[in-house]
Amino acid sequence: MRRKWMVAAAAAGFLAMGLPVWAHHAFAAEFDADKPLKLQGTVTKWELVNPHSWIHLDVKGPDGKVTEWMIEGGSPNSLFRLGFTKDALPPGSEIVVEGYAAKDGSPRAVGASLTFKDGKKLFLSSSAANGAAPGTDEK
Amino acid sequence: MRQHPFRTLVCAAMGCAVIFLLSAPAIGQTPGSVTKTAAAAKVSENKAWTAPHLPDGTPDLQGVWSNATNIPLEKPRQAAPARPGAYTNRQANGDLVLHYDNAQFGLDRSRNVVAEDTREYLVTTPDGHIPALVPEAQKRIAERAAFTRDHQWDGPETRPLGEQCIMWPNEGPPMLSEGYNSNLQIAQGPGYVAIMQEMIHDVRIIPTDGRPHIASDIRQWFGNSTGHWEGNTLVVDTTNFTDKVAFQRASENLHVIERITRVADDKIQYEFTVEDPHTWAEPWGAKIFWEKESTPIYEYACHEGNYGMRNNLSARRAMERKAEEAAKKEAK
Amino acid sequence: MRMSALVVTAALLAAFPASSQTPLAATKVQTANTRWTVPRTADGQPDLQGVWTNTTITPLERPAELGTKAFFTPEEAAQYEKKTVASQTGDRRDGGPEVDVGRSYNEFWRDRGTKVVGDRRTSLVVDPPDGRVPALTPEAQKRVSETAAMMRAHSTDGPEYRNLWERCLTRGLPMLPGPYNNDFQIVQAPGYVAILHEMIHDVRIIPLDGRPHVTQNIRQWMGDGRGHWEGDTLVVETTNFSEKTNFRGANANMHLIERFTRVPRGDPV
Amino acid sequence: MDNKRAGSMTALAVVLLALATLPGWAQTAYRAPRMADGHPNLNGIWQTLNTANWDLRGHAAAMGRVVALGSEDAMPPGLGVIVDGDEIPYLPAAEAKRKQNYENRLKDDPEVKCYLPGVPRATYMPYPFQIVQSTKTIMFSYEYAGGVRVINMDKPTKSPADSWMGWSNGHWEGDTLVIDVTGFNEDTWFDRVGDYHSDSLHVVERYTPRSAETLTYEATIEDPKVFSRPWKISMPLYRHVEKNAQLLEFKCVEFVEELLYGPLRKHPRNDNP
Repeated sequence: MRRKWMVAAAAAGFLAMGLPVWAHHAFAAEFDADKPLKLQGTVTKWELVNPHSWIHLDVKGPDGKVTEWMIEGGSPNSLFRLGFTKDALPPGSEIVVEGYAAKDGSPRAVGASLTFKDGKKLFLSSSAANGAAPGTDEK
Repeated sequence: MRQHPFRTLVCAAMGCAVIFLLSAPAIGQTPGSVTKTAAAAKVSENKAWTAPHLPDGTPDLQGVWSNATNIPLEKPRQAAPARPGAYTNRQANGDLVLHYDNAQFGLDRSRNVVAEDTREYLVTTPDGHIPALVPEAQKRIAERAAFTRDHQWDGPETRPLGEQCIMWPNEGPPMLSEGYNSNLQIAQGPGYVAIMQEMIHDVRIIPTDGRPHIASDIRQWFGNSTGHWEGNTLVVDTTNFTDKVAFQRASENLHVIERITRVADDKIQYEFTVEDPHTWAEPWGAKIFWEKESTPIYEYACHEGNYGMRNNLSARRAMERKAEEAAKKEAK
Repeated sequence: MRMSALVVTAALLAAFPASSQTPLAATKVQTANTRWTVPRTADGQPDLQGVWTNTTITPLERPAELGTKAFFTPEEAAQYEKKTVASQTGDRRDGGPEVDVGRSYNEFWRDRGTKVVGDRRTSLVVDPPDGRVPALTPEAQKRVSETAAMMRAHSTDGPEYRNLWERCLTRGLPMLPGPYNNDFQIVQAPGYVAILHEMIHDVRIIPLDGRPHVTQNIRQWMGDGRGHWEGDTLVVETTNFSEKTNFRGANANMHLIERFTRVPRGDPV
Repeated sequence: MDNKRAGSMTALAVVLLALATLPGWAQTAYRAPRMADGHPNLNGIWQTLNTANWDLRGHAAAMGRVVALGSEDAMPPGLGVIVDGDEIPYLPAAEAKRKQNYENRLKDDPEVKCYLPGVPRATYMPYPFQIVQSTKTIMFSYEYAGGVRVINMDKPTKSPADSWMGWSNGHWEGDTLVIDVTGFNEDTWFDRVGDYHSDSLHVVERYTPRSAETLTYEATIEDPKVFSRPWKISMPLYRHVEKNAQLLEFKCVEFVEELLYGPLRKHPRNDNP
């Protein structure tokens, strides 16, 4: 029932609306297209807050110094609808972030692509697409 | 990115989806009459179905609903382009889009297709377009746009309402798809209907006891709504908007009439008519179908986690400092 | 309005808590006029309502030179009244400019009274029998002298160092006569007695329903009063004073018991 | 009677009127009007008449936090709403944290920043809230910051993540609506003097009709990271009986933007008091 997963038709609508970007604010205002980056690190905290979720990531630099990065992601509500809960990305997880650094020079970035070390995408699962929300059931 | 001159600046800040959807028509278009039109929506109708009612006899609209759709509000100005492939956040050259992966976060709007609604656009005017702006509105909008161009990065007040976490641009009334988390929940008490929208956790509590609108000097973001039942349809009349209201750049004189009817167990038909002689030459309206949503509404506490506002302003200030330093160097 | 008089006695207990303690024996109110009966409200309570004054020139403490003399004779009282009125008048110029400025107004503005109390007691203090406020404990002496030194050193530094009257905060409790506006009004409602002090428009609304005092966390300028009837006498116990109040050295732990009894006008009390 | 006394009489008349209208607290068995499903009808616009939002404990009046606001910002006195004693049973480390919150309350109280108030604070904010109850759904809509909760009256469910207003599962016990709230984040406070909790907060609320225009509200508060034992608050809720009563918008976000983002302006303002 619900919404149909109609990629082709939908994508048409997509273009018709001219929208690669849909968000709470302007990504280009906050992040710098000239500062692409790739970070590998350990998750210390996952802030499941709106309008954007933030992953806190300890990243070890070439000099061995650890910097805490904050990586911006999408609204958590949509993740809840896909069945994810706060346990989906526990502290200690090793992830790889491809994205763009903040314009003001602080250790923040938008996480354009988030993967585990083995290349598997974060938050994507086959069951995620069908709209079930297992996380909302008791236990 | 294709951009209409009016929308350029707002697009820069908000992303362009809704802006494009709701964009003003080119001047000189013949506006249609609202009453004469009814764009065919091929939503299957079960003749045997009867609308559910509450024990007190009022129609039961309760539940969590999704008004997500990516049918454009207006008839597209250009022929739709060839259908592209599945969603990707890589550009043709393999570079990332400056954005997180929408599919990853469940924000891929390609899912926002209401079953069986095959209409090309949502408005109910005969030509599929929003009526032309009156000269007064053109002037007002141009002035606002000029102000925004010069001051959009000055401080929080000149950022878009959505970025301020005050209200999402499509929350209305009238209520249109938000792009993501386009969910709302209806709860009914005796003598009133509450409509909660997930975005910014905004609630409209609409009295249906025949009371008049509140004093006209009380102006609100969501205006002031009063309702009544016509058969199985909840009719909501809204006035008392602020002059900062976002819907289609209308003025504070915006008057919205919404008609909400349950047409199946899992479907609501939502129609609206808007009028504002200070903005459009004629009233106009649209029709949208809402589908039952299986999950509850989750808290969208926007302001509390609004790092974006701080970061945007701070990025801008950093850029300005950089430009200043560069200019100084140049001068030496 | 002064058809009858109100006898008010107050007892101060330093120990705290002591709410179960019996207040010291109140002045026995003996009514000479046997035909007079206490008026009552519609619901049967003694009727204390009306506007009352406690203006008197009888001092709180018995002057040291009077020794054990508890009462004046009528002649002594008249002499005391004459002497006191003469010494209190501000309408004279015998003290030099500074004293004169301190007096500042003539008697028109003041209302200290001209009479001693009806029974010609030599002090308002009736217990202990020497008519004197008991000595401060060593702890209180230390506190009082420290406070006094601090106030002296900083007296003009800011508003917090001025006294509570000057700051228009409260004249405080117990209800003692001052130089003017010594007026009080009592209103009774079922379950409550309200006492309005004209000065600073302080109102005390005293519940009579036996409820306990408010939590110790709440400290007020006028404390927290609870009342009950003992015969025709309203007994009010007040606790929960603030650290910022000060009645002759007593502050937050002061426990005040007041007794209000209506007597016929002209009774020698 | 002279003029001076006439003035006093007027003042007293006001006092007397106030006395005459003081509600008795004694609770008698009251049977509320019913919904079609037989449960009490809690619909209405409600508000407390107390100072719990300033301090849950009994407190005398006290100076406010912003000198320029004078008596408008002063703390109104209140008898306290904590049942059985007037203390909150903090663990020692938590007591220290509360003191620190108190010292920094002007900066750190989430209310100052227009953040959602959490539960139970939403109930006793000095703003009304509306209960929208049908036989299927119960929604609480709060005027302050537009807070809202929909109470799940079906099989209890679990929060997917922490939130400001928590995750509410409800059921009826006789005439009492009992709501079990968990899933809180650690960012809300209970009042303006720094009383706080952790993300282990568990609140059980009880709404019981006590007269046509009043409900009794109780909340039992449990948080093993912060308190040595559960504790409870209780207060009446009063119905807004004005015929035209309705919630208005209190979207305070725009009122705190200068506070939160002012220094990031292109032209920072220098005239803030």
